[in-house]
Amino acid sequence: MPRTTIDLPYQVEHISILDEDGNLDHDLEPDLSEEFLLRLHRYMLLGRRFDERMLKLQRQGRIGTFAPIQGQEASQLGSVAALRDSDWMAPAFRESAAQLWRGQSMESFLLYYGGYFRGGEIPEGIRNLPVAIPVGTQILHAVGLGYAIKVHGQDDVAMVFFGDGATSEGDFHEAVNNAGVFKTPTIFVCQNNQYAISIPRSHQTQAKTLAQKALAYGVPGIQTDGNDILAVYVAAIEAVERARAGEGPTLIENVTYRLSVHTTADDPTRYRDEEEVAVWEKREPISRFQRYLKDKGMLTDNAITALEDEIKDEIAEAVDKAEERMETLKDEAITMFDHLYAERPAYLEEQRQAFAAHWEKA
Amino acid sequence: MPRTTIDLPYQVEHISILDEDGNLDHDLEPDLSEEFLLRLHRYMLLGRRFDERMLKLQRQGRIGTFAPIQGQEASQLGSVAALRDSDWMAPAFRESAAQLWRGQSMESFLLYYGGYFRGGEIPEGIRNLPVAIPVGTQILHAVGLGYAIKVHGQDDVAMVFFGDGATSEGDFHEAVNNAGVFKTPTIFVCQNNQYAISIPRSHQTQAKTLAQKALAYGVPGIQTDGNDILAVYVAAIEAVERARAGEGPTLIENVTYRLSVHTTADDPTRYRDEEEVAVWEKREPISRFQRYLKDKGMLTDNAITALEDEIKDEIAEAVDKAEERMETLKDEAITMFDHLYAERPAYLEEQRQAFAAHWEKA
Amino acid sequence: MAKMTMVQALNLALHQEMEKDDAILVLGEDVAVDGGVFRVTEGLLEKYGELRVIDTPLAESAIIGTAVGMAIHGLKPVCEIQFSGFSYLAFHQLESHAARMRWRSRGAYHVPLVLRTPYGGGVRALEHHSESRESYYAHTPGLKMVIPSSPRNARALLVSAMRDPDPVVFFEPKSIYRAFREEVPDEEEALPIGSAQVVREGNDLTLISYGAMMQPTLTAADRLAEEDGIQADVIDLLSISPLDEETCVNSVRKTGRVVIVNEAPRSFGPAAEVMARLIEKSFWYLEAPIRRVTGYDVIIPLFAYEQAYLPDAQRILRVARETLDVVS
Amino acid sequence: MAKMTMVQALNLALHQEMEKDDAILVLGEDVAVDGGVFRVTEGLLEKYGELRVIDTPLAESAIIGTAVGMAIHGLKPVCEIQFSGFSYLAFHQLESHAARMRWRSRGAYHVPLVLRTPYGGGVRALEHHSESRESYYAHTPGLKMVIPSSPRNARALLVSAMRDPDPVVFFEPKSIYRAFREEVPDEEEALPIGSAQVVREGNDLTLISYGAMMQPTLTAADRLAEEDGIQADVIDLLSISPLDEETCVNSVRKTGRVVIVNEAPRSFGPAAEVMARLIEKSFWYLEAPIRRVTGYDVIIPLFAYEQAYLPDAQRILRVARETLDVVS
Ligand SMILES: Cc1ncc(C[n+]2csc(CCOP(=O)(O)OP(=O)(O)O)c2C)c(N)n1
Ligand SMILES: Cc1ncc(C[n+]2csc(CCOP(=O)(O)OP(=O)(O)O)c2C)c(N)n1
Ligand SMILES: [Mg+2]
Ligand SMILES: [Mg+2]
Repeated sequence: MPRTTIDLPYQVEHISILDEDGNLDHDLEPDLSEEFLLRLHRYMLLGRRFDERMLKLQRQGRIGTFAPIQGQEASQLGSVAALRDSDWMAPAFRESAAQLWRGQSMESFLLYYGGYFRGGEIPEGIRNLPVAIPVGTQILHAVGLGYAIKVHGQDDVAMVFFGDGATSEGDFHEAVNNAGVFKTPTIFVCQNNQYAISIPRSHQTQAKTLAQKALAYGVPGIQTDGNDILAVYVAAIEAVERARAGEGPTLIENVTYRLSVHTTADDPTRYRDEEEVAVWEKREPISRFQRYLKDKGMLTDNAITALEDEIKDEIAEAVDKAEERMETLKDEAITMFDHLYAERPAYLEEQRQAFAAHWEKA
Repeated sequence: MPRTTIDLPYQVEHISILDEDGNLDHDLEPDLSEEFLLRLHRYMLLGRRFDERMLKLQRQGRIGTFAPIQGQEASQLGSVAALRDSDWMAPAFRESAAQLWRGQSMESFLLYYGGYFRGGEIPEGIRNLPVAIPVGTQILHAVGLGYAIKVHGQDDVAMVFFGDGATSEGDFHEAVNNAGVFKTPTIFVCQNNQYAISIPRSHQTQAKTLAQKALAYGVPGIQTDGNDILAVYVAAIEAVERARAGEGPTLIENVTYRLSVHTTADDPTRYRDEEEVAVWEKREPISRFQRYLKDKGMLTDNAITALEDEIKDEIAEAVDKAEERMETLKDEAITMFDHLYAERPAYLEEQRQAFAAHWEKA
Repeated sequence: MAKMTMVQALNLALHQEMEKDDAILVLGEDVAVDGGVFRVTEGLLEKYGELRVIDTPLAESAIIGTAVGMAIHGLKPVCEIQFSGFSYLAFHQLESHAARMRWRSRGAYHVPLVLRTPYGGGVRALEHHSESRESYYAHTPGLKMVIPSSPRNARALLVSAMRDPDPVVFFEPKSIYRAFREEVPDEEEALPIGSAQVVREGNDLTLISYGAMMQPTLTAADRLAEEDGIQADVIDLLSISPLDEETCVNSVRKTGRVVIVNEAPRSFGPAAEVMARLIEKSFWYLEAPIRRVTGYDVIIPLFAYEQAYLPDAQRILRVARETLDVVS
Repeated sequence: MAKMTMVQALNLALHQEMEKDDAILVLGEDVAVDGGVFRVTEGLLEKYGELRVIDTPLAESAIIGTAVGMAIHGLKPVCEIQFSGFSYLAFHQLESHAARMRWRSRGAYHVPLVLRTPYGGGVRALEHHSESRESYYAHTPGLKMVIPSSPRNARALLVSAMRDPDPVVFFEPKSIYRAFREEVPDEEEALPIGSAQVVREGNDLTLISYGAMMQPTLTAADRLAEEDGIQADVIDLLSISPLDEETCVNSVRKTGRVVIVNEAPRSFGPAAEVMARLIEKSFWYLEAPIRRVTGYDVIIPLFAYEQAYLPDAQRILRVARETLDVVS
């Protein structure tokens, strides 16, 4: 009768396999093929270089604002690597590496951030949702996707990405809670990159970890070293397998760091120190993974150089194609009247015609 | 480096002092004066009888829909008993006993549920917010009140009530999280009465308890036997003291039961069994507390009878006064133009005058 | 063919469409076991099971947000928000996602979602239970906004809403949920979204309204005929967006005089848009200023005064007569 | 007196009022350490400390909901919502509480809250960063809705908003945040909420607009004068609600011709209400149908086409000329 402690059905773990000094926990190391590991590496590098290129294009005024991913390559790719094509993926706005892995083209990003809504097109057969700008709101969509998967009797899963800041939004709460109640096959991947624009993680919530928020919903939660692609992958694949088996959702917190600006409109020197960034530079995911691959004899410096060249060309080609495309799209402002409804209602057709008749700006 | 369990800074407890069979945990029994205990008892009885009377008035068409409190008297009064007058209290829509304790009149309830917005008036000097109908939305107000208390340099607290269902709303999440971050002196009192209209607690969240949701915010959480007014009081006073001392918010879950209908528009036989209700009838808070008071020699059957009579008269008087008041207010529909803004803008004054000139319905 | 209340007619629409189309599911607070607080979803759980008839946790944003996900993956969620006054908790999911997913993905995904919700005054309810804020939704590109006015058109419009490939906000006038019965055919019936109906013909005056306000509007029209020998064209908009301006314009070109009735607050309300369209398309036909009879720009009062707030036949009649009295 | 951008002028208003009134505090995402993503709140943290200049967690409903509580207990919270497209996450707190607390408590409590938020297109921003949906707020009883158009009136109106005892939604036209400078007096200046300004006088035509659209509207007026010899009365509404119908009506009674410009979507937008008021109050003075130049009823496109979406001087000019050409 007196004061008793409430028993929680599980605890929240932290997982780390390959640390920043290159130490490896052999017991936890996942058994992945060389091909798969090299593919992961390739996309990490592609993600990084593409990001750097976009930053330059933005500075040159050739595209608009976007959110760089530098430092978060492992957190993104380790997660989506656990998915298959028929699974669903819902990004926030800082998941270009994950989206590239899942089949979207660099060209589409360039169009999108170049101000062309055509960049939001999702190619047939690819199950990624478009970028979601209002923070945290996309998390619910992955619960609905998961529910639909159940209704269709499939064993796919839906994985959704969001940031540390997003966990403060009501939609995060409603999403994980509903997923718990309906046991939807949803993987909630929080990329805790330590900042929501200028707000540090410590100011976002008094909770020690974001993973422990899972306890509020009776749902498993796990925290990873989000710059360790092996740890990220292991957490993701466990969650995916549980979801496929009908055991419901998981909340994963990947502890990582945004090495670059929030978006190209941001000046991080206003709110964080160089020293802090330097610490995280050392924990950076790509070099750590390269060392691992080299140790395993899967990668050499020469191979990296060759790969870098290959990627450089691919990116250059994508930029050329995208800029050509923008040129041809430039005068198609009238397409703003498309795709609002399946059929354009009369009043909108009238507005469209007025536009066509009078528009002199293009 | 491998898998490690995340250490949480505290655990969630359940507290019970006076159980349904009358067993008392003497170690935990709070040291309260006879006068205070009898006052609590009086308000429990008043709350119950007033509720019963309102139900009859509603059935007779003399007032409209309202939300009965039967079974939740301990959960409400044990909580507000920990407050002083200068503290703030924010109810949902099922806290009449708490509001009466905090100085609102029965007449005001009758007016309000009789359809007169005058019932929403808050008497000078009383720090209760008005009834909040949109579930969970008032929780944030208590964070703001708490913040203002801090800005004013006071050691008051703000206590907010809400139901089990409300914990699923995003606003609950944002409120407790913000209170944690700002360490506001806010007491979150969840009256878990097992249902949100027809939805049982088990369907509201997969979490075993609602108290454990505090872990998501790094905030203390505690669960009580919400039909045990001593346990409720002890949890509340601990939280209040912590808040006054500048140590921030607490989430309290009072486990109780709604013995009556959700509102007078509801038919609970559609979603719950008589047997379940019968089990909870036995756990009912008033008779349990009366046994305790009798055991302590503070209360007799005669005293109860006398008190019942007194209360009956008070209620009858309030009903008479309220109905008289309604009669005089009947024709004051034009007051709908009052209190929207401090000063009535021109367009609204024009509408008001048109109303005055033409209204033929009253 | 049976005489039905609007609640029964809506329930019929749900039963028949769920029977025909496995993709439809119903979700909301208390919609399954309890059959909905107004019983619109009664019997669906028993027939279609708990995977398709879903009692959700108490979270409006989640209802709409999960429905967006469901819709993207091939389902047709019919969401109930218990009262329209609580739909604001989901406003961002509607505005920012449901209304935009087709547009954002350039047609790759679409969101055939229906948001059903009771709206409007007149049932002696609590605060937040009596509002009429269809303008919020009508002003939002990407949504459609439908409000029926009788059992039969409620059923036929809900059927269309469920078949619509885009999100439809469907306001149900709760004050006439059970106020009268109407013959509703057993066989399927659908009414096109975006089409108004002329429900009474006349050449002297145009009365335009919709939803629960059709009742006092028709009463006013009857009284004009009886007491004044005035024949009014009465238009039931049925859809607020898309607005059937053609039907309105045609009538006004004939009558030259028009009164628009809505129970929403006056300023920036639906009547203003109808006025705007008529000015744009039939200005030269007007013989008197267009008038509107609306709710006042205050919060609808608790029920003791709600009838004083709501437009009624008397107010409509007065304004109609003033409009008829104008010498042009 | 100094030449300032609108951002600087707003910043000045905040600094001066916080200095004068201890009850004012500023809260929002990134408003303190970062000084706001547009730097409107720059320097406030250093001067007024972290108790009064609050970086909040990322939760809009919490920003408004906690501000309601703060306001009830004697503070005057000035909330920043980072972009108006994210204010919908707090819509229920505004509609259901901020707008109603005075009414609900019959004057016992009131909510002197300001919601500042950048709105509108033209800055090459991402999706959800360019909308103009002031109608949602203007249609909500209990709120006021203000939109300045220049550094000087922005400062003077923000001061009034902070002094207003009731909740004010204050939309800041971000495309002119830094587009031009204007002399802003050092000494205090406040402009009454609910009053429009005639910013250019003429007898031939009335042009009514507000916010960022004042720029193309004034350009069109200049060109009408230069190219057509037409003198337009140009009205800057400044407040959307309360709407200063008197100023509009007086002008139209003089000119008989009117074009209303807003960048919001056309249907159920602000221009419709202005049209309705003019019909009600100046119908017989109209020599041509009232026209509106607005955003289209689509989602404002990503930035490659946003200039095509936004009304510009050319479109205003064309419609103005059509209106002038009407032979009445
Ligand atoms: C609902 C909403 N509020 C505010 C913003 C503006 N905003 C864009 S990103 C961002 C911070 C997001 O932080 P986090 O969730 O940690 O993701 P990160 O940017 O770090 O990847 C904010 C405040 C927004 N896009 N949506
Ligand atoms: C935002 C919102 N959604 C729905 C409703 C309708 N409604 C009123 S009470 C209620 C259930 C509330 O359950 P709980 O929070 O457990 O409180 P209880 O009624 O049990 O005291 C619902 C769904 C509402 N008032 N507000
Ligand atoms: Mg972040
Ligand atoms: Mg409950």
